[in-house]
Amino acid sequence: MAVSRIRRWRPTTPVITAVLLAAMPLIFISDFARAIQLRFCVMLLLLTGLNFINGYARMSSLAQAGFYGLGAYTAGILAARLDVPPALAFVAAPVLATVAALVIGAASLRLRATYFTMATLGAGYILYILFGRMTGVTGGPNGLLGIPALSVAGIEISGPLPMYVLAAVLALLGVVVAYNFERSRAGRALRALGASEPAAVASGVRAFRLRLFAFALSGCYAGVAGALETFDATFVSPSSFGFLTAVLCVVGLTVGGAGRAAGPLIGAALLTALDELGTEYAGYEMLIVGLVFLVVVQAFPGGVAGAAGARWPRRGARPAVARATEGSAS
Amino acid sequence: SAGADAGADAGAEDSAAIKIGTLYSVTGPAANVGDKMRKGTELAVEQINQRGGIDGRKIEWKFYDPAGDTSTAVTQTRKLLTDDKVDAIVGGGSSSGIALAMGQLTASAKKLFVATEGARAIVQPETEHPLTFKATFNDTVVMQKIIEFWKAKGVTNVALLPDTSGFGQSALEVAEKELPAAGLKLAVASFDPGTGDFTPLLTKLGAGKPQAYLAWTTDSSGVTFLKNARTVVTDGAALIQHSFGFVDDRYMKQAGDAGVGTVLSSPKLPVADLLPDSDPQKKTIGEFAAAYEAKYHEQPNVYAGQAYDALMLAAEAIGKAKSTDGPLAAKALETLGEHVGVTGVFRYSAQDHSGLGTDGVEMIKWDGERFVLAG
Amino acid sequence: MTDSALSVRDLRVAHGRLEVVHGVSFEARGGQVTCLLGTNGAGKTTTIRGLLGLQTPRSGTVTVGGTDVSRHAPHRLARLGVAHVPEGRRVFANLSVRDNLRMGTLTRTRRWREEPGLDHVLHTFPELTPKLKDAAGVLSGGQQQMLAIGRALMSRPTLLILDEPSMGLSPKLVSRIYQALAGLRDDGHTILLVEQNARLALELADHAYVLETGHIAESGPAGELIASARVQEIYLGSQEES
Amino acid sequence: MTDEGLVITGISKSFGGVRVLRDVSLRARPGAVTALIGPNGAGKTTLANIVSGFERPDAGRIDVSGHDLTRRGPDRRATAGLARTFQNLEIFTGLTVIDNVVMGAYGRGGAGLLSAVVGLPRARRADRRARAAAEELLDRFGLTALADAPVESLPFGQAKLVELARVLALEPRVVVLDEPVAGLPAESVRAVGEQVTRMAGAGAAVLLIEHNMRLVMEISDHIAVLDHGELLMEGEPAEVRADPRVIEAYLGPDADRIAPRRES
Amino acid sequence: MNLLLQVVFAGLSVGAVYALVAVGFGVVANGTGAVNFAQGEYVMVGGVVAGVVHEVWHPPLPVSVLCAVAAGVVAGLVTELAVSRFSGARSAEIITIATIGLAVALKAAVLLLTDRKTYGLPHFLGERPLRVGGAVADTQTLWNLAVVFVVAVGLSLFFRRTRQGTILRAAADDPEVVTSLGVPFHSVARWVFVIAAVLGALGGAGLAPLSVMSYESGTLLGLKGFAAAMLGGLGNLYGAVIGGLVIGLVEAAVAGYGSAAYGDAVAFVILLIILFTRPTGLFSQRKVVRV
Ligand SMILES: Nc1ncnc2c1ncn2[C@@H]1O[C@H](COP(=O)(O)OP(=O)(O)OP(=O)(O)O)[C@@H](O)[C@H]1O
Ligand SMILES: Nc1ncnc2c1ncn2[C@@H]1O[C@H](COP(=O)(O)OP(=O)(O)OP(=O)(O)O)[C@@H](O)[C@H]1O
Ligand SMILES: [Mg+2]
Ligand SMILES: [Mg+2]
Repeated sequence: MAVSRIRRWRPTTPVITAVLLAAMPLIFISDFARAIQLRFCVMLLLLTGLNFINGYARMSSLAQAGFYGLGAYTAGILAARLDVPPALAFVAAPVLATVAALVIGAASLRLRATYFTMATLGAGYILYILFGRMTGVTGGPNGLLGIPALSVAGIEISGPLPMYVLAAVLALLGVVVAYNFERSRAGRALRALGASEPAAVASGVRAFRLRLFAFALSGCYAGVAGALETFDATFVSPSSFGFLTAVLCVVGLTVGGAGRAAGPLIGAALLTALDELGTEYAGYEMLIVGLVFLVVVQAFPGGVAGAAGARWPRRGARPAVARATEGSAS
Repeated sequence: SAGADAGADAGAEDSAAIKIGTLYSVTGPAANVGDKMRKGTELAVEQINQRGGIDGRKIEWKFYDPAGDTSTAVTQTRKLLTDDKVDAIVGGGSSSGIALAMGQLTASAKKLFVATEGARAIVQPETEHPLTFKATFNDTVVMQKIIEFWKAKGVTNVALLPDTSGFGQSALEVAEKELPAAGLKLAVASFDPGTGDFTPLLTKLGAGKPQAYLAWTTDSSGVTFLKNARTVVTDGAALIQHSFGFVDDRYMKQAGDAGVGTVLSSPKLPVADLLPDSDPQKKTIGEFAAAYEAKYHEQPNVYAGQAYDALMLAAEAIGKAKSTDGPLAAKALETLGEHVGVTGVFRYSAQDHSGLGTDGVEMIKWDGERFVLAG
Repeated sequence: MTDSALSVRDLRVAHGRLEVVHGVSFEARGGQVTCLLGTNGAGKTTTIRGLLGLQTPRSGTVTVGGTDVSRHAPHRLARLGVAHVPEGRRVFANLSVRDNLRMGTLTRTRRWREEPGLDHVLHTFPELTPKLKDAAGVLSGGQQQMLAIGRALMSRPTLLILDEPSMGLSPKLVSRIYQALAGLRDDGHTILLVEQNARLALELADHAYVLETGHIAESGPAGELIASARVQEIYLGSQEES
Repeated sequence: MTDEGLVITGISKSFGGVRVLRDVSLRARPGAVTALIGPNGAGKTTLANIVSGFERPDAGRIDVSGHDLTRRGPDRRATAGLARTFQNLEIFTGLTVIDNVVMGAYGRGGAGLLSAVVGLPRARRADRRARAAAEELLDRFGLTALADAPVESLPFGQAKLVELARVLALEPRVVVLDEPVAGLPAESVRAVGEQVTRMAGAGAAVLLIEHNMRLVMEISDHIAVLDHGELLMEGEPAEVRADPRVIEAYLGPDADRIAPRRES
Repeated sequence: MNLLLQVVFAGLSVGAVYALVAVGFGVVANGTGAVNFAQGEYVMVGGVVAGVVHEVWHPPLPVSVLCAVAAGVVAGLVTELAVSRFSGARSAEIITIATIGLAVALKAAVLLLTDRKTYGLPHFLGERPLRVGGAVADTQTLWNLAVVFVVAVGLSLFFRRTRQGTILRAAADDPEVVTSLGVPFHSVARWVFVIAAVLGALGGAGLAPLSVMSYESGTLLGLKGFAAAMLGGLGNLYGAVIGGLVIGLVEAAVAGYGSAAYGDAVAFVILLIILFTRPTGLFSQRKVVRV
């Protein structure tokens, strides 16, 4: 029985992202709005990267803040201290973050569940300590100053709008790659691995290699996010890459919807909004954030994206089940 | 063009409020410090507005809390500059790292920035930071005062325990330069904020038989340092010292008996009533402390004082320049002459954007009840 | 005693927004074996979970021994003497076999060392005796199924609800379990049995219901249902003659 | 070289001093269904785990089509054409039914990681082929209508069919099935039985672990009986069925009711 | 002075607190399978409450400590309400994530209530330290170590031998089945979190004489306690104690013989080294997984 699978067109995450990234600067036009929008792009990159490992592979990494910092410091140190052309420094950031993810992943991805989480937390924390202590290289606790403006082929990319455009392009690229990956053979295998390791392995999935790839991708995204942050703020300080940031990434992704394409988008929007909220109600907002988060994770175990997905189930799913059972009974 | 803008400002917005933005970390690891700073600045704003403002223009105060995070602070500074359109920024997030990052933004926006954080790099070299000032002692100045004190006491061999924050590490940098130059023998052991036990550190340092142990931190682990020093340091004559970051009677009381006799380098605030009447700051400090206690029902500390000073200085500069234009206000500060503040007597110049000399630093001692002058 | 030990009226249960049990009514008479048949996905497990409160029903009334338990949490049903052998064994993998069995006595005694009924269960399933100290997770599938049944028996339930108890058991064990169930029934216990192995179940049962896509499609004394053509075809696979 | 199917030689395994398998040798020929039966806890699943590489034997070797796979991991065994189902249903929750089946073909290769991420046409083509093959399989199992349903919303029985379809997607040369019809109604048992016969008909060597004697008697060509980790006997279904040792250890006195003689 | 001995004493002193936090992690892991990110905050709550009571009312010391324990009970009940009662959430993952929210909220609440103040306590057994072989040992350390050992032994027996302990372990495997055996999940969660929070609060009260406590004190302790728990093997309470002491000792050794500037990283470096050689910690009970 050939069932026609006519599907209503639904906007995909890359399309929504593109529209959002293009519309935001048109709607909110102040320089400050641009800064917020850039931060949104940075968050989006961080969470989209984290989604590979925490979402699709269902392993909880707390190393994202460490890779983010590594990207930021790589770009900053190369450009400010070693006079590497800024564009090159920008590219070096994800490269180094990826290499670090490969090394850390090679060691820690053989661990199970909580032990993996612990190892990534440890690795991230050690990176954080190094940022603050290697004063000669990183500028120490006070941070790294004197980062030049980004320029590509002689054209300077600085100021709110050009930086935003760069960030938006990179974020969109990141979302598209993630989207392709999710629907690819490898992405499917990664999700399968997260669902049932024995069955995936018995189907021929090289579990370790695939997870390592996902972890490296998460590091790479964090590296890009770090480089963006560095050239935007023209300053790097260890305070942004600690445990709190690591946890916020996980929280953002979880609330947004881990393992769903729309999860990072929602999560990044929430984190950016939270940043904004937190500026004026010192203390109280943390209380509220904590409580709201407590409620949200329990009310929507699949995150906001998951809740939305449950309200509007995939077309076909419900009638199909009913049809099939009726069919077999009659 | 800057001058033209300023003219337009002065003409058109004469009666409009002057907007001043502030960042202090009232949550996060330095919350204790940030909270006192916020109160100090808030008090200054209130007093100025009660007096009728600056040249009849009230201050409209914008306050944000970066919670110790630099990238949040950068975003908030941008918000102050481009969204809230503040005329000047006072207070650098209660952390030197944040103040450094903010300085870059205020500089490119050409706004006056008076920081309340310690690191010298915030204002030095002054040629590169024409619009940035700070209302705190340079640690070089404090260190000089401490060296003088040690010399007077015949101390030649000292141990320094800086914490690993920017505050401690900056002092370490100064000490490594200045102490050997002054002929002092120095041993160093850094520690992390939150350290739960100093006995190994103190035992290790004790092997060199130092005559003074100087901790440099704002973190509450300084209390543990005092308690441990009391039991581990067997040389009864050795000095147990803290920097100005630890001048807080609450901390001292929590150290109990172990706190008694601790020597601290400090602005004059905690010992103001013990100062001779001739002291130029005595009156200012007295009035400030009275107003602060009336408003907040607690003793002010040095952080509240410097944050109060910072706003007062910014206000005075704007008042004198009769403009909120950054370069003009900066010029005004540099040519202000003397400003008697709570923290010290400020004498800014084009070459010195810290403005405080050793005359503002006192060596004080905790006697178990209160701070007294250390002879 | 043939009064209804369990009665379910108009039970509706959903998974999320998808209702899969659409108003099911049936009863299990005291001291009898009542059997619930149905193809895969008919909603048997969902019905059981709904009546036990493991999944909150949309509507419906459930009474156990005359008490309305419709809104009761599952642990309160347990305290009323209802025991459940869940679909898919669900033994406590990290507990020893012995501790798994003791967990069945929670409603029966507060003394942990007493283990009333242990001998009886080990008599039914001697295979478990050498495994008492092992973690339940290392047991074979069939051993775990025995353990799950044993755990339920430990509470000496007045109403025993079994969701596919014969799954994964060797033929020899299946007949042993059915003998045990018959013994329980003869001792006056009430049994509600969900089973794929319709032939066996109908042989044991007094009364049976057939569930199809969330509705009761047929019901009657077990002997009559065995003869029903529809049951013959779907549940007994009878077209190849047994 | 002729295809030898699955050859299990001298496998032994103990857990913490307890012997679970003792020198078990067994063969599953291509094109035939070899059933492995035995009491609960006899070691059948353990043997299946050793064959598919999830557990390491203490001694012995595993050959598939003449290749020694004893030292390979389970993923490599899949690539070599060995597929299995699990006693405790293992499906990919969060994936659709069709994606579950497509996953089964993973071990047969496809586009590389990078070309997939960039979305190269080569990767898309490969994906489309895999999907087409999976659709065919779903059709064979009567699951077409459910193709796009999330697999966790399926009732147990259909989920087991999906698992079976996933195994077939690998186009395996050796299939190990651990209790494929446990919990299925008679009607589905028949359907699974047909598929298993067809699998063998297509040339695969099938090792079937099952307690459903109706099915075993009906579709297997050869039966091995494992008891307490040792091979009790092997032979034709009728032979095994009548063996008093098998009746004593496994079938029980009521065996007639549960597993009617095939010839009846 | 004897540096080696001093290092050992300091290591035990700090390690005892890590150990107590680690045991708390073990309790929650044993009872729910979750990682409790609020564990460090219980320590903070205990320390701050004991300190506040002491400062405001000056009662006899045991009263302050009892108040800390009471605060622990309350914190545990609040946790149970927050992470299980509200939604009946029973998956370990959800509880884990929910405790992050709780930790943030607890910390913020204490910040607001105490206005960021720091609090301390006098030593339980007198301020005068013991001098042993040229080193000084704090009497408070002895107290803390004693508490840790008593607690670890007691709780291990509780989990292995008692009815309630077994129920909790069963709930970590399959909470729903525990419910249908007659014990509601919230009762399990209540036991688990009250025990864990009381442990934390005891740790906080025991720590307050050594180093002052404020709303900030919990986070880092929580992280290191977590590291200690994993080092010993999550769920093994003796392992947790050893993990805590190992981390404390190595940190002290690094402070005494190396540079304390990297002290905070040390706990994690040891942990990583151990995990890479023993993937489930030093003494983990093997979790049973069969396919
Ligand atoms: N967790 C779930 N989420 C969504 N749908 C579900 C879920 N569990 C079951 N269903 C659906 O509910 C219906 C009834 O399932 P249920 O498990 O109650 O059937 P059953 O009669 O017990 O079947 P089986 O014989 O396979 O055990 C099925 O259509 C199934 O697809
Ligand atoms: N990891 C392990 N540790 C200890 N014992 C084990 C382990 N795995 C299996 N066993 C034991 O080995 C024996 C064989 O188990 P196995 O699962 O292979 O049996 P089986 O033949 O598949 O039984 P069933 O028909 O019930 O599924 C059982 O007694 C079991 O307890
Ligand atoms: Mg069912
Ligand atoms: Mg088996």
